Amino acid sequence: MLKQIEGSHGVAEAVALCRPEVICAYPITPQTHIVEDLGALVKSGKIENCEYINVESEFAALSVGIGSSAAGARTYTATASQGMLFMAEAVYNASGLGLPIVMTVGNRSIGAPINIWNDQSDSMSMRDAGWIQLFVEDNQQAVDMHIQAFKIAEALSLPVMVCMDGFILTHAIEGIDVPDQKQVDKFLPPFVPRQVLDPEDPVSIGAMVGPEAFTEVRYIAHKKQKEALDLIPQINEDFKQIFGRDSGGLISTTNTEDADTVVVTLGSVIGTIEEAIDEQDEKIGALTIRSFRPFPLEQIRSALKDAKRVVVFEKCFAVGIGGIVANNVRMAMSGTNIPVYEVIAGLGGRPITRKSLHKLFKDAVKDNLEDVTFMDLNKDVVDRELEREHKLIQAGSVAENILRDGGVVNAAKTT
Amino acid sequence: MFQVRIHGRGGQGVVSAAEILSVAAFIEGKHSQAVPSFGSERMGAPVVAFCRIDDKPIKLREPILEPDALIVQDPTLFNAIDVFAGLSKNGYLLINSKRSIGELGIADAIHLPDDKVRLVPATEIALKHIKRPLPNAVLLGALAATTGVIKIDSVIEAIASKFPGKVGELNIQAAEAAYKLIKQNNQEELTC
Amino acid sequence: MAHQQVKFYQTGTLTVGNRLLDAENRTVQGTMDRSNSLDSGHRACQGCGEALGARYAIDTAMRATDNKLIACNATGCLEVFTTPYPETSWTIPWIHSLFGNAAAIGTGVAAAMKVKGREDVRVIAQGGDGGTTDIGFGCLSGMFERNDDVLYICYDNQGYMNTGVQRSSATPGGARTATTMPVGPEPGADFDKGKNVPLIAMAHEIPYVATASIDRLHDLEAKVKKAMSIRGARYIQIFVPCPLGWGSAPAQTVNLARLAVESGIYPLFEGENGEITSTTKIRRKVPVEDYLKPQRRFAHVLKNPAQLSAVQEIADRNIRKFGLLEE
Amino acid sequence: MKNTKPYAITLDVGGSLLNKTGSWRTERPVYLDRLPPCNETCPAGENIQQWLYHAENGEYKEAWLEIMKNNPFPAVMGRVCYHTCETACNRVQLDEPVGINSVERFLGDQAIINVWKDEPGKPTGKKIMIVGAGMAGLACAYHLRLFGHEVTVFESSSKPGGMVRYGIPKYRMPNEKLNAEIHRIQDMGVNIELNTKVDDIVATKEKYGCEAVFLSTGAQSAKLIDIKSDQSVPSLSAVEILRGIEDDVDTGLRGHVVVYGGGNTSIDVARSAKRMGAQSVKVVVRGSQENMPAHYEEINEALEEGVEIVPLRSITEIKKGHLVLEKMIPSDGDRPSPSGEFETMEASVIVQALGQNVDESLFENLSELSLEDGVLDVDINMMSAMEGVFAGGDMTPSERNVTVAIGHGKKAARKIDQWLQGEFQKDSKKNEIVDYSMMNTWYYSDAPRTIRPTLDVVRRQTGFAEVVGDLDETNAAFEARRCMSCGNCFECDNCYGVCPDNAVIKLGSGKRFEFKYDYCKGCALCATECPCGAIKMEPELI
Repeated sequence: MLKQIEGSHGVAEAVALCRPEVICAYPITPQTHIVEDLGALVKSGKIENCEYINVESEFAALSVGIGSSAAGARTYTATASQGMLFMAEAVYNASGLGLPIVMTVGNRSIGAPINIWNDQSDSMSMRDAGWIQLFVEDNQQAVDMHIQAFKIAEALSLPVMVCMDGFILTHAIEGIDVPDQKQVDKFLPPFVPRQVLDPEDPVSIGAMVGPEAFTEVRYIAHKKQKEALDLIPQINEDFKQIFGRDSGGLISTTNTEDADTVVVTLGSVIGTIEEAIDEQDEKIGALTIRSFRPFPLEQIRSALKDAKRVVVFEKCFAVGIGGIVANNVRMAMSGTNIPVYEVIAGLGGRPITRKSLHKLFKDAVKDNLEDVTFMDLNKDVVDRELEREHKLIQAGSVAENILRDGGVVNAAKTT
Repeated sequence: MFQVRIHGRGGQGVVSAAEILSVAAFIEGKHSQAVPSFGSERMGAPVVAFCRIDDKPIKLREPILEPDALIVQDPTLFNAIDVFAGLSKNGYLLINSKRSIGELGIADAIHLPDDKVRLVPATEIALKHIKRPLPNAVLLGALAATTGVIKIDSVIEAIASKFPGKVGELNIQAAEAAYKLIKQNNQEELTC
Repeated sequence: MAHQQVKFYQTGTLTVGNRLLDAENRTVQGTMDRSNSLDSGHRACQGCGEALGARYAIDTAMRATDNKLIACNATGCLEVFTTPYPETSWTIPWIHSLFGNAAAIGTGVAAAMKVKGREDVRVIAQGGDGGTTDIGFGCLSGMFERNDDVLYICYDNQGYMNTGVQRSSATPGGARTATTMPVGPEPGADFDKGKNVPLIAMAHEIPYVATASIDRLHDLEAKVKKAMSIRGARYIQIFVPCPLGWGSAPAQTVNLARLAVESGIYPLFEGENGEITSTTKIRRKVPVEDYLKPQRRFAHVLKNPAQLSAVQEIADRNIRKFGLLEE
Repeated sequence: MKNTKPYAITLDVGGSLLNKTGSWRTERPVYLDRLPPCNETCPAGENIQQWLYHAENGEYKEAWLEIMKNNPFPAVMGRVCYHTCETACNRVQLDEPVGINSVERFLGDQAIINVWKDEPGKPTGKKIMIVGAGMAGLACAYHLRLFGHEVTVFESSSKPGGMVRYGIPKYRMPNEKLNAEIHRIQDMGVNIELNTKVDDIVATKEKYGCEAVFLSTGAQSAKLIDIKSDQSVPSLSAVEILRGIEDDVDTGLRGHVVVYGGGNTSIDVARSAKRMGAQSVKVVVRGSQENMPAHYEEINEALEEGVEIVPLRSITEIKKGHLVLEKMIPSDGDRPSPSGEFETMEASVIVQALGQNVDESLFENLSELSLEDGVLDVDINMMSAMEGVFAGGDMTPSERNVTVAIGHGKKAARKIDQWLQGEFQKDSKKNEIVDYSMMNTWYYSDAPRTIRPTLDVVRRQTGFAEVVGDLDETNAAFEARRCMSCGNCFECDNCYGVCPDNAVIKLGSGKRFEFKYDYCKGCALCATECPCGAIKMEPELI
């Protein structure tokens, strides 16, 4: 049924359709609306047979989820940003134990400086934690991907993160076709755990594994993620059969076949990028990575093989080296001579505008980009601040200096 | 695509206004997208919300930089921020005020045809009907009357879905009152 | 405590078994068909108090729940010595996740049992004092305040033993640990620091809180049994001497627990809904020196009159506060 | 369910049993039975710990049968034994000794009330004669019957029982109890020939076709000293007096009675005199009151009853209805010395209670046998210098009391049985005695407050049943339960419980425990926490 609703609400409805048995809720912007809505759905009885638990931290949220999943319950939680870091230990643990928890990440930056706005640093901080990471482009996909996520998680006995841009998607109100319960039930059978805490058949879960078997455990985890590269498209096909939409899979492409320049990105920014591409005449295509973990090396390489250049456009970066997604894409492109440019944009919620994109495209098609480009970087401020740092031993907080430079701090102090 | 930017303060229902507007468009079978300007808004702080309306799916995710219509729920904002930024030369401007453009001291900032600028005593209307100073629904009624981008019936239906019951009814009354007032003013302008 | 009136006072209800007690008043540990939840072959040190305390508690809970029990373990000695791949010494369904989240894991398992309609299956979360009073405290407090149907058992050996004997918030004043060495003018752990988690647990007004000691098995079993008869969040802290960390002879483990109780150093009590409802009386009061002497971690305290009297004051205060002596 | 569990992280139960932690051990615990001090000290060789174990549980007949293995006179011993076991009892160091004697009396009385019986052994066809139906003789007869031998006891008196009947007043030893226990022995087929004095052992033995002889005639001749006397005060012997009391003849104990001597017999006479209405009763002893050989409990009772002790006095003369006493000076040595100071004491009758001698007439015809230092010497097998002739009781060198006599009777019976089979067996080596320090006595709890006072009274006055009354069934069990079972496993389950490695197997009621050495790490918690000291640690052989 088509509804004009907030993305968070759509996700809550999708999760509800998956008949979750345990939901752990802890507020953190910008995912909070999801668990708020789920709380209302459980309390009103619209989700039956479900334990909704207001926990005391993200660490507890995922920990409770680990417990409930290990005890055989279909388990859901959501987090973002600092919350993701606070639960980091449990994130690794959930995947290590092979527990099919589904978690929404309302993507947001990580402080300090504290910043509540969107980028994808939080999901990226956990990219190597052994979870399957699926990024969605819009709220319809967000809804659909959650339904697929449970199926993928339970098929592989691995946890799945559904990553959606904070605010941009979580708070956007737009038309979403919310599936009906019958369809979802047909697609998603009840959870049959691979291992379960059961007095009838006792097991010890979470043994200490020494050097003699640890490598093997890790290798098996890697192989399982590789298997997911076959399974994720397969489940997306199943989904298409029932729901008539392509919402998942490993990647999606726009005009990559005859493009000279292909922009590779993750998440909702693809919408603005496509608009910008449509508004100009160069042969530019786009590729969106939907499954970041496992990383579809083959599929990306194959989609980009005819491009003259690749521009990886990402809302995160690894301080001290550069783009995170770009690094992965480069691995996919290794052995080819196709240059891969990195563009870092949208950090801490900075708007990504068509105007800036047009400038970027112009530079890109002329191969006039640096290896790492920070879009819309206020170069003057940075230069001044760096210069000051060089001069002073103690320059104070970088963040404060930049704000002072922009007049914000002074303005605040004078008013 | 028609883009509306709504300015106000936290607690004035700015985000709800964008949502109601998007729902109204949805009711008419259009594609629409409402997004709050994202922040940790507190009561009283300046707030912005956006709404896009189109006949085709909306992919654009950037903030509304060049609005086709600008709703200012609180004229005191003129002192705080540049609310008129990017307003298209043919754009609409709705301001919640009993005063005139001149009295508000913003005449220099506005380069719009007169028929695209409407000053609406929205708070007064809201107090009359809703008994609370919530100008958002009132201004949506005025927007329907001023721009025609959305039908008043759709706005009413959207308000009813957002606020079922008494609150919705009162807001609907207020929106209708504003709609009528603007229509009446338009008539007067045409006749004079 | 609903002990049977001592009928067989050759050993009364103090030894593990007692052939003259009614069947229902005998200990689980004395029965031939106890579950041995923590079975032979584990890698705990010789004379490990925690291994003993864990079997005491879990076997009791197993009996009380007709073997329908799931245990969630914090990281720590108990976890490491029981489940090194490929061997587990647990005979019950058991999960280890992390150091600081045992209580939350318990919450999750209990929630799963509830939705599965298996509320007959009961949940225990357990950890050492580090995993409970320090790193696991947030999750523990959360479990308490939500009144989740979990019994949390803290095996209190007063320090981080798994990592090589460092100070925890349960380490007593004066004690030598690797991070509170007996050097300088105030050797060992500082006095007037640390926290009393049983009392903090009671401040949550959860239905049941108790302290127990491995030297008083009947008391310990009665408390675990009582805890299992109640729904909601429950907390039992069991005193488990650690030969390695305390520098005591393995054979002294139970005796040290006894001396801690008899000196008043470790008060045994029960609290229900925020109120203390019973205390276990001292049988044969001893000065704290008797308790300190067999432990190398307190060797310097015995030579330091100020510290020694500080320890005695703590014991005396406990005796007054909890009414540990028979009237 | 097919095995879908993740590799290495999730484990099926039972795996740790593959890890044999027994290899960590440098010392191993071993179960053993140590000898409790009560058993060790009991002259009758009773297994006190064992019969208390049965009594604890109310298994009184089993307890009684356990006593009967060593002593056929629990009702007698429960009254007249001076219970060295209680002095030795380890519980002294915890609170007060277990009232073993009172429990024994209770069990003995229960046996009489319920007419419990002991069956004789399979007949061997061998005959043994016993001379003297005192405790030693009757005990020997009883044990020989258990072996299946035929026994005839010859007794010169008209009633059996020896000094217990004739030397101990009724208030301490009621006849019906003694008679009952003797009848029980007779019922087992022991033939007692009363009023039959044996003059010729060899002839009697041949006449009756006996293969062995046990002599137990006791020491019944009063030791009398000559005191210069004007005959104004009659002088009697304690043996005569006590026998007279038993036979209900007038003993003439009236007026101011003075008993001379500090032993148990002296006190018996003094207390009897008090009961018979004497105006005053004084016990004159040469030594100090503290060094009196009489049992302290008896002295105390006597003092309570109004008997006066006059220590450090020697009677030198009887003159004009008075005694002349010389004051004695105490010395570090055995004997006090005369002071040369004199005083007088009024007396209606003087009773000499200065000890008894063995009647020598029995050996007149036997050149092999003679008394040395007034007693008949026997070897470690209780056999005299004459092959096949054994002896025991007061007539042989040892402490003279009833319990010793019963012990002699038992031992002699065993030795006679062995001798009849052709060879003496060595006595089995005694186990190590369990010391208090080997035990963990914290576990022994106090008696409930409600029961403690009753027990205390009974315990303190034990041996005087007819003065204060018996334990009843409840208290007897309670008193028995105070036994700490020193050195002997009583299945308290402590070892089974306190093992952190589950390395103790409980074998079930009565079967005790075993160690699983595959897993025992040798921490010694079991040995430390064993209340009774029945586990010891032994170094592993390297």
